[in-house]
Amino acid sequence: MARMNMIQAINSAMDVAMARDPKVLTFGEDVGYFGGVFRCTAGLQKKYGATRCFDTPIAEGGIVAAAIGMGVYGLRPVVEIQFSDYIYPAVDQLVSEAARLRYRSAGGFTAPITLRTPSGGGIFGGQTHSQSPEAIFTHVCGLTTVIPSNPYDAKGLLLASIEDDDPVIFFEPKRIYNGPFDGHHDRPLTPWSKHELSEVPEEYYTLPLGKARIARAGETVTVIAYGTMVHVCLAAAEETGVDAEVIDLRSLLPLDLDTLVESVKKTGRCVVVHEATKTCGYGAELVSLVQEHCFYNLEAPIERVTGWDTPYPHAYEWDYFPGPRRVGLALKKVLES
Amino acid sequence: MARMNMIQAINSAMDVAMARDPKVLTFGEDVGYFGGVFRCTAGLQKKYGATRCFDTPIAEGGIVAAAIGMGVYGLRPVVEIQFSDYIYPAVDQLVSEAARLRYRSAGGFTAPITLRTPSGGGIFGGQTHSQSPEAIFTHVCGLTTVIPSNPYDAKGLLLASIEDDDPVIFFEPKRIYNGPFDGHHDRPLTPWSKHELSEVPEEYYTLPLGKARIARAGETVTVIAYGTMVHVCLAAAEETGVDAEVIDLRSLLPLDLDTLVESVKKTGRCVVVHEATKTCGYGAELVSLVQEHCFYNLEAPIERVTGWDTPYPHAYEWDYFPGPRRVGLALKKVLES
Amino acid sequence: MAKNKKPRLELHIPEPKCRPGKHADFSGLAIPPAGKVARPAIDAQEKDLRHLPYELIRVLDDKGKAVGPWDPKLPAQQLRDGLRHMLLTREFDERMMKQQRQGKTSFYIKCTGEEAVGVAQAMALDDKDMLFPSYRQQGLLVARGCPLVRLMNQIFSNSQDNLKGRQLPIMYSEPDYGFFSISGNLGTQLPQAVGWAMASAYSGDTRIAAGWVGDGTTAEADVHYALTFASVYRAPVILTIVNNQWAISSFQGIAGGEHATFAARAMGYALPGLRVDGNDFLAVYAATKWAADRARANLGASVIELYTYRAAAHSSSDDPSAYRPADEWKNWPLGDPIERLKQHLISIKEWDEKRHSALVEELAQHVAEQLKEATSHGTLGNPPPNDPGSMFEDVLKEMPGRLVMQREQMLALRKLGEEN
Amino acid sequence: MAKNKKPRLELHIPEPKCRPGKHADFSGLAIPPAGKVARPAIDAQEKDLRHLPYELIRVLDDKGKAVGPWDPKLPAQQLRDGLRHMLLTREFDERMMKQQRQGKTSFYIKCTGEEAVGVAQAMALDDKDMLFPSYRQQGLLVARGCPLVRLMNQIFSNSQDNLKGRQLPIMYSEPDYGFFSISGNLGTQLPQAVGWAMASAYSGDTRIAAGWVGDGTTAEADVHYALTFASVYRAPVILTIVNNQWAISSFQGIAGGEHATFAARAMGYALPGLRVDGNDFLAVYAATKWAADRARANLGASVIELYTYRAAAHSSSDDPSAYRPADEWKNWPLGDPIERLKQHLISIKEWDEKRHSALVEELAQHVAEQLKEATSHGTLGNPPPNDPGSMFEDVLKEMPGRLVMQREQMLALRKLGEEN
Ligand SMILES: Cc1ncc(C[n+]2csc(CCOP(=O)(O)OP(=O)(O)O)c2C)c(N)n1
Ligand SMILES: Cc1ncc(C[n+]2csc(CCOP(=O)(O)OP(=O)(O)O)c2C)c(N)n1
Ligand SMILES: [Mg+2]
Ligand SMILES: [Mg+2]
Repeated sequence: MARMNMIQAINSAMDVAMARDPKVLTFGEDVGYFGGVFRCTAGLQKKYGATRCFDTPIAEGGIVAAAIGMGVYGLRPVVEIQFSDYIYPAVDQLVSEAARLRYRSAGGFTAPITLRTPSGGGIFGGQTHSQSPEAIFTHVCGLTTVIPSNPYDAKGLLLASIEDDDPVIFFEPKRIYNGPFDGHHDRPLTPWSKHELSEVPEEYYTLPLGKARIARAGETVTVIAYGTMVHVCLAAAEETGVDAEVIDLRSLLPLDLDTLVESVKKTGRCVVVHEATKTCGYGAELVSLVQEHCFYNLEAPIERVTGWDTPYPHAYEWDYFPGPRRVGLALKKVLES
Repeated sequence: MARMNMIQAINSAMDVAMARDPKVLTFGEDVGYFGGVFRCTAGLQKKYGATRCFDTPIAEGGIVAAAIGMGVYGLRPVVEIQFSDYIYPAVDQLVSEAARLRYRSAGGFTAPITLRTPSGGGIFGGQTHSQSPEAIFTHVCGLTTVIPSNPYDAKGLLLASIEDDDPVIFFEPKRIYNGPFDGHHDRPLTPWSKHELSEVPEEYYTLPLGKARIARAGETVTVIAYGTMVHVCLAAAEETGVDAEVIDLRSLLPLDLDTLVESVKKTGRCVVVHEATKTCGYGAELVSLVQEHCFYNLEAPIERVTGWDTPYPHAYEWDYFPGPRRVGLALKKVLES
Repeated sequence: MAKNKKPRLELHIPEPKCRPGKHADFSGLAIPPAGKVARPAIDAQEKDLRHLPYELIRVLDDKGKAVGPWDPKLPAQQLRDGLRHMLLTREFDERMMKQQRQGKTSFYIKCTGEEAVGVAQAMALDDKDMLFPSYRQQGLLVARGCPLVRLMNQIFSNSQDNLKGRQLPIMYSEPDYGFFSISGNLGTQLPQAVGWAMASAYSGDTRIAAGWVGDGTTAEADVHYALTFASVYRAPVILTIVNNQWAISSFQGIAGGEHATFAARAMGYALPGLRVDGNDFLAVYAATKWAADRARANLGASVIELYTYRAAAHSSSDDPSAYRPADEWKNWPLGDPIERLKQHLISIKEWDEKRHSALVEELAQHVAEQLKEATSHGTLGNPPPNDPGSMFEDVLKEMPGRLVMQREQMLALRKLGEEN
Repeated sequence: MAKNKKPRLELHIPEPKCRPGKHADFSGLAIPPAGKVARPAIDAQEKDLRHLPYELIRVLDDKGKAVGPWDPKLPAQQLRDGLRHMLLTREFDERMMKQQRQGKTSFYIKCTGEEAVGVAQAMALDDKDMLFPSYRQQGLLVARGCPLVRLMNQIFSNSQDNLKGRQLPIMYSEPDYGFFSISGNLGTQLPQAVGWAMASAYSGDTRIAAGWVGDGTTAEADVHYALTFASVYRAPVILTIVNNQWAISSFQGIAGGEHATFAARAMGYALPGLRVDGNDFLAVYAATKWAADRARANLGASVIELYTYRAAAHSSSDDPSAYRPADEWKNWPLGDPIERLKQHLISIKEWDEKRHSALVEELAQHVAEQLKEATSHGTLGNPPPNDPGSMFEDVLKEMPGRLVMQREQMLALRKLGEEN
């Protein structure tokens, strides 16, 4: 066991995967000698050689296409897209190819690739370093979508993603790379080392994809969140004193529907939280499923707390970011209605 | 007034727009001399010259990028993406550029472009000629999304889209180009000429974006649909004898929420129908909004009838396509629960 | 600041020389004589290859003689095999297009006039090399001996279709023949071929990859990605651009071919760009072999432009008489690859008309038999495919819960339908 | 099938000559002498321009003398203006990076060592020509006389920021100066520049467009789209590739520059590809002028590779000592564009050290004053921006209903926050 932040946990997962399986290699913009702009691949080129960890041309579509070809050959490439805001040039290869290959070839060819990419805001990165585009991919059958909220999960889920025989998009909420940011930007960030989930085994382990985590057990309202928002929701529960059950999805697809339904059947109330823009965000699917499966248990309309339907505005970051106060008000609202 | 099918109505809209405004031009793959693989731009090159209607390289991203540059200059380009299944290479230019330009330049630069593209299945086109990717774009603020269900709307909405000062994605349900297909693939298709909404003025007119149409007034359940599915839903209502109120959205964004809410408050029941895959489809947003605004009026869970969460399977087209029987069963289900 | 008087600017829209109504006119087209292009060593320096994109590698002259340094000097039996494969490919196309016309399937694409592309290139490669084709290289499968009935079953989406009725006809996927799943999205396979080749090199393997796109497709991003990655990582891959002059209704000028050759694209990435007479079986074979030897020697990727002509309609959905002169192919200066190889074989006394018509007869027979067998397994919708549940398989390796539910719904619906 | 014995394949990963710890070594780099490249007529045939991508257009020799056919023979006053703009750009960069270090803003990007790019190219174009830059051509705005305080206000996201605090610092948008909104997404502006140029030609206008990307960005699809459309439609546009050797931590070999020049990309599209000493003010000016004259004469687009060196860190978030030798710039054979133009002016007796230090002094003064004014309008978060409602404007021309509702929610929340 060691204390790791998210970056170290992800780096450790890559290290373990590459040590275990020579078919695992990693590449992307600045990931080689430099080790990635967020340092997640630091040291890997030195340890495993340039052919297993290298820089690529700045062509996200080409990176994913090359990975697919390698996957078809039988390798397990892990690619990094430097910011998820830059994933769009790769959408065609992800949607038309990676997601469809197994199906259209009736299993004859597959693309067991993993795409890692930092997502989310809170770092004053403006509209092209802050986006949360997960909902574009959860609409596409054939893709698995994972978003960890802490170092322990990050390592276990990344190793599971790499072992998965289908394409996985692994979003890394960059705001919590160094600590469990709860939305209180005006307070000093508590480092991961003070958080129990920074206890990470140095060796190999995996967590199943599709199994949610109850981040906080509660009785009066179910809060569904993922990534950075898990910590924001926990803070909101503390600060409002609402006995909320906070569920950390861990993976959006596969979705742990049973855990959600069970919780909402118990609480009768539900708040869905994400950082991405509201309209057609993943929250819309969650709301739809909950009302479909818990209609007769619901005592109030399901609330969505999300980023506003605008690009991420640089100077107004904290008016945009869904913080604990906004979540807290939603908790009260669903309890009062 | 003349009788027009969808293709003729779209062609007429382009003709009127180009005759009225020299700033309007159109281009895309095979749209020039040939007039488009679905003939929607037939005759325009002959009439307006090659610089106003021309073929482009096969580069959807380049087509949209060039259109944005022209829009910045002050023109009003209308581009065709041959099939919406091929829109993905243009996603970056649409999402990162067209949708964001007005915002990031604080109104200094804008992209008043219109993108026309045939969508939807029912033509045995297999998985790359049948897709309905609208939900990828409705998640992106800054884009307007239009889908007509008949010739009269198609012309009025397309002219309104071209005049709109922001980017518009105009989906053309290819299955109803030639007639109001209601899902009964085993019966002969009734041509548009037999349908009242094929009465289309030859001259200029527009329909407002964001105003839904009550395709069938009813009392017992609200059915929300768009494009081809409007006709499927009407057939389902007829055949089940359920007094459904069928709403044709016409545009997904802007959304005519008032009309939906008013209807559901009246009926207390709601079925949402689209051809796109279910998970994170536009139906999820509709369900979320309806439960948010009509929670206390709902007497049954909102049902979604959609394409299955698989690619479009060539030989099993009619097991995939959401036909009147599936919609009919959903109508009964929401009435019985 | 510059103060020169300025003319009004004008927008240039490329137009082909002839449209329907006019007669085809290739007079502008300079076709250099066969045998004139030098054949560089495979390890020649890039700067010594920069002339190649502007030449046209040709081996067969107008009399059918094989001339010049690119003559691969193939044994007669291999030439006869090539002729057989090309004839079989053409016969197969004819028969299957007829099937489509008769409503036995929804879609078909011919490669008429381009048979040398798939056939000669497959023969110049090793059987274990991996192929990432577009939809117009059925000749690759024919040359590799894939039974036609397999292809027909896929075209008919029948009970024996190895793709379970999921794919549009002719979008074959044949792992056992080293033939990658054809994508309906243009160009995507080219950078995948490069990735596969990188993986082969990464693994210390000896197999190389080959990918194909058409002239029109060169405008897609994926082609640029493929060239960039192939160059940067010196990938053992052959990237072929089949310039058949047309992209549906757009002539190659719309793809950038009005003033440049497609082979010239290679130079921007320091790759060899071979421009080849695509209707010359020997030239196509020799150029592909040169590129393959280069890749196998760890010297990296090559680009090959095969200059040919799309004799057929784009697909069963297309009617070229709407946009090009009817007599274009007749006047195409590079002729018919089958006729030219036949003429060559006869000129070297390894073939004659009698054997030729016998072969044509035999192949027609063979296709008819294969068709009979395929048809016995059904044609599109007749009988209706009987395993709709399979529609939900292979989305992911394990079927996720939501698809299990959806499958149940769908099967229940079907039952209901049958009851009514 | 081929049966030659096959060596194991190997994957090649390009590596720069030197990494931290080592001393910079440019010995391998062949820098041709100034004045040696012929200057073709603007209407020269494409085939007569194919040598250009492999040469290096240079005017200033090592002694600061202007030599050869590319010497634009500019009046001394224009040279002094150029020197002033370059010095101002550098001083501006220094001061603003300091502001970032002091926490007055979140981000900054310098163009140190590349000042000739923006400044000389802006001066070679007309004021009404439209510019589609990347984030490293602030020299364009300086040369066009955009008040620095405007740029500073944007960098500080303060109350006078013309972008209303919405954009990352330095992502300027200046319509009045013909300067397009900088995108955080690499390369997207290049095909847009081509579209703008097509629109200008479509409209019979006389204005041309110019677009910029870096060496690393050439791998993006948009660059291929730009080259394709510019070639096909003969768009009046200048496409500049600023090869400053680095893309964050990746050397240009990772972008395809190990064996090819970026100017050579042009040949695949039958466009002229000029490779130019990017630290030579006169050469940059002359090449840009040549391309502009060509575009204005309806002869179409040109590609210019400006060969330079990124002397600064990639951005305020980057520390190059982690991936390249500290002394690379010092040893960069093409030197410093400012020093070289200064040396030239002095050598022709149009400048001297006294005037130079006076100018440096004056510009420092000017920047300080502008900074004082900008700061008086606030710096990032200080005071906090006071119009959060504006966050919902300009998503669309008219604010849609859902945004009106969201704005109310947000403002209510804020009020609540102030109450607590
Ligand atoms: C991404 C994408 N865009 C458009 C299409 C529609 N389309 C299918 S084939 C074709 C023309 C391709 O021409 P070319 O590359 O020259 O190949 P050829 O058909 O001549 O063999 C087009 C535009 C597609 N399939 N995929
Ligand atoms: C589409 C996209 N991918 C990745 C990035 C991240 N990124 C920003 S700058 C940069 C390097 C660009 O290098 P180059 O094109 O050489 O320009 P330079 O910084 O040297 O001027 C990268 C990878 C981005 N902004 N956009
Ligand atoms: Mg073609
Ligand atoms: Mg650079």
